[in-house]
Amino acid sequence: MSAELFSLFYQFADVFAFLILSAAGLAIVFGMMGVINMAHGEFIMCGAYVTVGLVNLGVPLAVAQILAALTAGLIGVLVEFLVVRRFYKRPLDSLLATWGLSLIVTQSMLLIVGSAVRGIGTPEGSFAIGGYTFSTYRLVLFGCAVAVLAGLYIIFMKTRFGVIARATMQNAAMAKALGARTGRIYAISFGIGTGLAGLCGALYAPTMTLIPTMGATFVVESFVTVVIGGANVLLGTAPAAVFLAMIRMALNASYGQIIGQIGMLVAVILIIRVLPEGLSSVLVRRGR
Amino acid sequence: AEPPLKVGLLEDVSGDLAFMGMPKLHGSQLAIEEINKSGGILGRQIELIHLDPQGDNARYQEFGRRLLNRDKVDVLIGGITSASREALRPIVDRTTTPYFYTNQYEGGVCDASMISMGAVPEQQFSTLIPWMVEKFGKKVYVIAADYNFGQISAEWNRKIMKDLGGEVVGEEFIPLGVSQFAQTIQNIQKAKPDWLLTINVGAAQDSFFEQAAAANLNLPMGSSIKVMLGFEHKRFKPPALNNMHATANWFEEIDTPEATEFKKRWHAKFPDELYINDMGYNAYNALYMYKALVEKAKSIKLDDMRKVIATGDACIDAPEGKVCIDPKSQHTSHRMRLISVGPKHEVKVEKDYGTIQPYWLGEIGCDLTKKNDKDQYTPSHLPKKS
Amino acid sequence: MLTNVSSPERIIDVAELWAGYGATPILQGVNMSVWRGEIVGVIGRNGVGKSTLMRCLIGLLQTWRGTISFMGQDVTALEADARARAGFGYIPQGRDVFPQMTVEENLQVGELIGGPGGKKLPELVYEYFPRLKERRRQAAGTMSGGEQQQLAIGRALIGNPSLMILDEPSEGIQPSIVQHICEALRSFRNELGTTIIFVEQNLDTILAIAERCYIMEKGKITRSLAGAEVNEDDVREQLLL
Amino acid sequence: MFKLLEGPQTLGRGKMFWSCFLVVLAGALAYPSFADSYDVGNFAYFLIWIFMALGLCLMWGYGGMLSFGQTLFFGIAGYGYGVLAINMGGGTATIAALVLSVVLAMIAAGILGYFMIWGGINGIFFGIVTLSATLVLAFFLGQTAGPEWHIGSARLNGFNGMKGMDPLTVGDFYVEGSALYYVMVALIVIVYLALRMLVNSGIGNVIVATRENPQRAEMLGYDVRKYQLLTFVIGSGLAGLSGALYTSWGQFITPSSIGLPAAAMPIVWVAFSGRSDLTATLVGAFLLLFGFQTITVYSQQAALVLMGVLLLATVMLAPQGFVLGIGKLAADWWQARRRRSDVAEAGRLQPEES
Amino acid sequence: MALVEVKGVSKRFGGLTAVSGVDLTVNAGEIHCLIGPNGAGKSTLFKLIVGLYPPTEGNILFDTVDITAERPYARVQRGMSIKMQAPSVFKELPVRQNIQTALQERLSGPERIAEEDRLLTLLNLAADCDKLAGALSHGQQQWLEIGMALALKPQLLLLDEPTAGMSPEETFKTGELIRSFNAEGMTVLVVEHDMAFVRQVAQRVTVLHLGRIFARGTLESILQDGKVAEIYLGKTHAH
Ligand SMILES: Nc1ncnc2c1ncn2[C@@H]1O[C@H](COP(=O)(O)OP(=O)(O)OP(=O)(O)O)[C@@H](O)[C@H]1O
Ligand SMILES: Nc1ncnc2c1ncn2[C@@H]1O[C@H](COP(=O)(O)OP(=O)(O)OP(=O)(O)O)[C@@H](O)[C@H]1O
Ligand SMILES: NC(N)=O
Ligand SMILES: [Mg+2]
Ligand SMILES: [Mg+2]
Repeated sequence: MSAELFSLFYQFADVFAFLILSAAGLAIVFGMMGVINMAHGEFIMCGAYVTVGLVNLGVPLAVAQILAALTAGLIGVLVEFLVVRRFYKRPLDSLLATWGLSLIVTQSMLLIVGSAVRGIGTPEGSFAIGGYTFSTYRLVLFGCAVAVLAGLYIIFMKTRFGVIARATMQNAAMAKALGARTGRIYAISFGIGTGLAGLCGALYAPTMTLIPTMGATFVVESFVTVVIGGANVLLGTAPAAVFLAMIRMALNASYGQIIGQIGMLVAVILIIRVLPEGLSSVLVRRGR
Repeated sequence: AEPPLKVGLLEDVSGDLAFMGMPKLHGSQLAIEEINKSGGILGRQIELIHLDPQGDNARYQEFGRRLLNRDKVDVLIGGITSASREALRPIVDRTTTPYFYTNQYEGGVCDASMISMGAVPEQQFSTLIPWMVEKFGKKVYVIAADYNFGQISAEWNRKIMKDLGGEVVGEEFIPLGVSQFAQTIQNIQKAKPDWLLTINVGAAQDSFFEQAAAANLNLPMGSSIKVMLGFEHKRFKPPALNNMHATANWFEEIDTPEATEFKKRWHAKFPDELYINDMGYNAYNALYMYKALVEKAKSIKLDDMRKVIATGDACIDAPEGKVCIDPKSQHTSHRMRLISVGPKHEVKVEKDYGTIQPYWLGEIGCDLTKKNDKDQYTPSHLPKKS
Repeated sequence: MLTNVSSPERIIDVAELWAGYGATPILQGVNMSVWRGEIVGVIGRNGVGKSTLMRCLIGLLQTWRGTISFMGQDVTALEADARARAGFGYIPQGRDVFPQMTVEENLQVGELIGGPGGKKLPELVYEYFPRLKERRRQAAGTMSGGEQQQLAIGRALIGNPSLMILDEPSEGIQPSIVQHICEALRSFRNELGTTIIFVEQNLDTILAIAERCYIMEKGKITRSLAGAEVNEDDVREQLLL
Repeated sequence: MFKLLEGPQTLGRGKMFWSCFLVVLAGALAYPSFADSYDVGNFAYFLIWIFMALGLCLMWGYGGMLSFGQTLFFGIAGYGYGVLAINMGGGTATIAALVLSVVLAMIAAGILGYFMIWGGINGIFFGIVTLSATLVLAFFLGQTAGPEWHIGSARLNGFNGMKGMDPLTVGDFYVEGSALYYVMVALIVIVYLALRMLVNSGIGNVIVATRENPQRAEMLGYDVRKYQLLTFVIGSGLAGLSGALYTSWGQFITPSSIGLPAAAMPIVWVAFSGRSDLTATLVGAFLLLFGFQTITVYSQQAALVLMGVLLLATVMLAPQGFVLGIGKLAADWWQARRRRSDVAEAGRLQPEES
Repeated sequence: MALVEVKGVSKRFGGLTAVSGVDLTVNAGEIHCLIGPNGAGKSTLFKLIVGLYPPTEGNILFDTVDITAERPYARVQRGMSIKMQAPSVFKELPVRQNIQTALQERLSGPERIAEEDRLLTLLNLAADCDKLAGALSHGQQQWLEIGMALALKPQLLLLDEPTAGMSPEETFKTGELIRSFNAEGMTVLVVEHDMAFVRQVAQRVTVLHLGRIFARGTLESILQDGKVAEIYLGKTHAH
């Protein structure tokens, strides 16, 4: 019985981690900054490729993963500087720009790195409970997801940078007129977002097949999670992921993956219909 | 000199399937180079026109038309997924141009314009499944991609398992693009099968192997597409593919003299090729088969070529051995081998089945020498008895 | 007349300023100077370019021609944020609070970015605008119009700027608080030496605090009223145009 | 009535514009007489997609509703055409199948639109709901490979796609090649002009007003939901028209025409062209379809890179969209030239600003 | 004769009661001023009347019909229109089209154009009629918004701080404008902080404080009221 219970938790944690890790970066870039980043998946891919590349060079996995996240973050800063900063006032064009970027990046990777990259294998081994064996690494992923959520909350709600960053994203001109270095803040925030995307790729790299288009597997889930989280992404993303993870897990377990997938999307439609402003709208108490 | 023969080739070398499409392009290029060097077909050189549909069915349609109607190619080759093949067939059917499909697939297409070069279920499953049952036991769990190929393959498995008195203890269909398998792994453990039939498709779904290994699932696996097609044993870190079994007409690990000679030529031309997969290999054969048909028919007309096929004597000596086109179904006979993958991903040929005919379509009533059905049949969708 | 040699008491010097939107010029050669510790009003009809001038002063709108000097330094090329850090405070027309942030966080933004103001300032702001203290945790976007205006003023005050630029600070505010704000601005100037430039339509406010007035017409400063000229009749006459 | 062909909602007016329009139209009509028959067919194929782009332009550019669901209705009508054409037995019945399948798509749009708009869904939520709905349909159809999935005698046939329907047929005559081309040109002209009239009418005013500020529009006494629903149904119906025509053209449709990345394509076309104008969308979508195909034919593996560069360069250099950008450049140039000659004439009469 | 009756209306936002048990009657043909401190609930009450918020409690009657459950557009069609506190014009549309959108249900063809021109002149926007509304100055946007409300020719005109950002002269003109419309039979309910304006137009005044009716009567009586001076007017006006 406790084995069943644990496995229930394990499955939930697994889906939850996937949703949070793939959505965290987008929560900032799209949810807060308003950039419809169609290249989100490519930053994830970048994190995965850098991780695998570094591990193949002999760098320990954890170090490689951190370096990969940093690389994705730095590339993000560069992309922000070269491309994205022109689009804060026209988010719908950011869609086109980042989509173009995504095409360029995936295909260039294919041409440069080749179509298939050899995997590096999952660390941490497995453990058994009841009749089931589980991969320990999946719990590591869950831990990382929780840590990422906590980290985001602290950075954006509790630090000086966070307050100014949120102000900038709500009204850049006004923030600037109050002295905020909005250009720098945008670049850093975008970098944090893409860095988190890179982290997602880095964390999943050992468990997945690497191809240049691998980012696509994450994209729908991440957008959906961020959007139903609602306007206040820092409050909304976690409950959104919990909600979707529960639905997905329950349907996957009872009816299989296809119903899990369709059911999750139907749930998204229904949630938005019931709460047209997203989940955070009920969480943010108005007034005191 | 006569103008060259135009070969129209549609292979995805961009997009999700690029890693499989690339060897297919290479196989065609190698064959054409060889044939041109040795004098061409009926003395005519071959001109290759390759377009990249990028894995998009609409592009297959556009480019199919372009090759057939504008470039007026003499033969059309290509397509990876069954959907891309189905996108092309209505277009090809309205011309008199032959079309070669060079993949193994779920079988069942009965169409006079199409010649299938790959292996089909009766060649792959009726060898693999009995072997797996005998070796590992009667209980199988199936994970399959949730589309025609996966579903029809699963149907074949059900049919064969029933004949063998085995039991399908679970069947799970996975939507294309899904990459997370924790639940599946647990479902498998719950069902306690003796072995797994893995007909998951695409890079995302391939993540299953790594995740199953990480969870220490440790079950024997069988497949009709792993190793020879997606070369997962080269792409994953051992031992993710340990204990995988597959049957096919081609593995790069086959080391007969003919095969070795062929591999040498290939790698000389494409030194970076990670693996010569069966699709690439079949694509190579397709051109030789085309050459054989044209030369025997002394004509590049489909009708004349089909007359040759009808004689049952449309054969070539391929690296796997001699292969022939079955007159009724226009599918190809193959020398089938069963391999196993070891813990270090070493591949061992477990069994050589000799030549197996693509008999199923003929048995259920497809006879292209008499009637062009233009349909695709499955065990649960059989031709109407007329 | 182009002068870069402004005396140190002159906190702001605008010379032959041209600016506009797209290709349309709005400001067409504005000249003005403000001395340290002055409270100067800018008045004029709707659409003459008062807000445009304020946006140029803070740097949110690029100047086409002419110069803006701040304490003798040419700041024309500085971006708004740099000017803010140099001591400009700005209260825009239409409030522009950060709608999804709480009142407290809105104030924090002003506080965090602004110059060193000492710990008293937040308390001072709450003292002047007790409503803000009451509603510390309310999302600014859901506040009433007047409450938002109070917040916008508080947010600028809290950064302790040496120059405050206010665009119609009394708009939408109840009369008693307008008086309050006037007193507050005066005491700020008296205690902290803050220089204040404000745009205003409200006659009472102008009369209450302006020590000097610039009259604006069609993108130019056409007159200035000094000292005793800032009386009801003269101002009214100017606003009548 | 015809006054509505011009108005504040559409760029391009006056003699100059309509002369260009007629020249282009004449060129289009004459094209088959000197072009290769394949190219004519290929152009007809491009035109098939334009309806979907125009529909999205109406919804997104004018109505402010970013629908990711164009492929949903494309798919419903595309499959609908297949099912109807197969079951009604081909021949002239295919015309009825075409009409009915578009009606079907519009009914579906009415239902989904009612559900969304009356539920107060807007902005990005609108996009996500329509995207989810599209993906649901794609996933659902993807697993209908089994023979049990059929409607009448039409097998849905899962991922491999539905086949076996007749193309548009009149009597024994298949509407293909240049016949199809002329039908497409005629349809495009009708739809384009009708949409121009719609957006320049009072209804169009309310549609754009709703985009700008739905609350204000409602405060003027308009039930904005009805206008949004109307926009959504028309826009989706046009996507349906594309879908039905596409199925008829290739006698084939698969779920991948419905799922990602197909769903993103209309958005790319419209964004590239300039979503705020019908003419820009018409021209831009055509150019982009043509451009992408050409790039793909001639540059092999570099094609996707080039396509990406093209899009990126467009948004960076021409913020309002490629066609609008070019159009504006041309207009500026024209005006600058005129102004220069004006100035030259007026010379020193120009009063010096004091 | 009551045109609008607000009966026991309350509105709560979470823990905050913005409007609390308000009873208010606006008679047909009068100009009624609503004043009160910032945050008193004036704008909220307006939004309740036009239907942008559903009331937490209470009913609203228009012309004796209970409209509490009606959507805003239906109420507008019954004959009310509003100028909101923050200008909410169609920013990306030309000024003229803003007016046109408001007019087109009532008039068409050349009549509409003539009326557009008349209004634009009245609002001092004739020269700017091809500009995008978002490119108007703040005050001009207020004017435009008033114009759009007037264009509907409502029975009841709701004006939320119409003169904010206007100079004394313009405020005076606005007052005269409102009076002239009122003379033609339009009922006006207006929120203002400008006492000069209130004095100019108001026939009756209601003071709202903390969501409740605090006082009502003529302006003179209100100005005499020491409590109103304390909560709202401050020193200057408390003569
Ligand atoms: N964003 C803009 N784009 C284009 N033109 C603008 C913009 N903002 C203002 N204008 C124009 O500039 C002129 C001056 O506007 P500004 O806002 O400076 O006026 P103002 O004097 O502050 O008026 P008000 O008293 O109404 O606030 C106006 O004619 C207005 O139409
Ligand atoms: N959506 C909301 N959520 C929470 N509180 C709100 C909301 N809208 C208004 N309030 C609060 O309700 C109170 C009344 O607001 P309202 O806008 O009606 O005031 P007002 O009388 O119009 O004030 P002003 O004169 O400043 O415009 C205010 O304290 C405001 O903060
Ligand atoms: N033919 C296949 N593998 O789809
Ligand atoms: Mg102004
Ligand atoms: Mg108010």
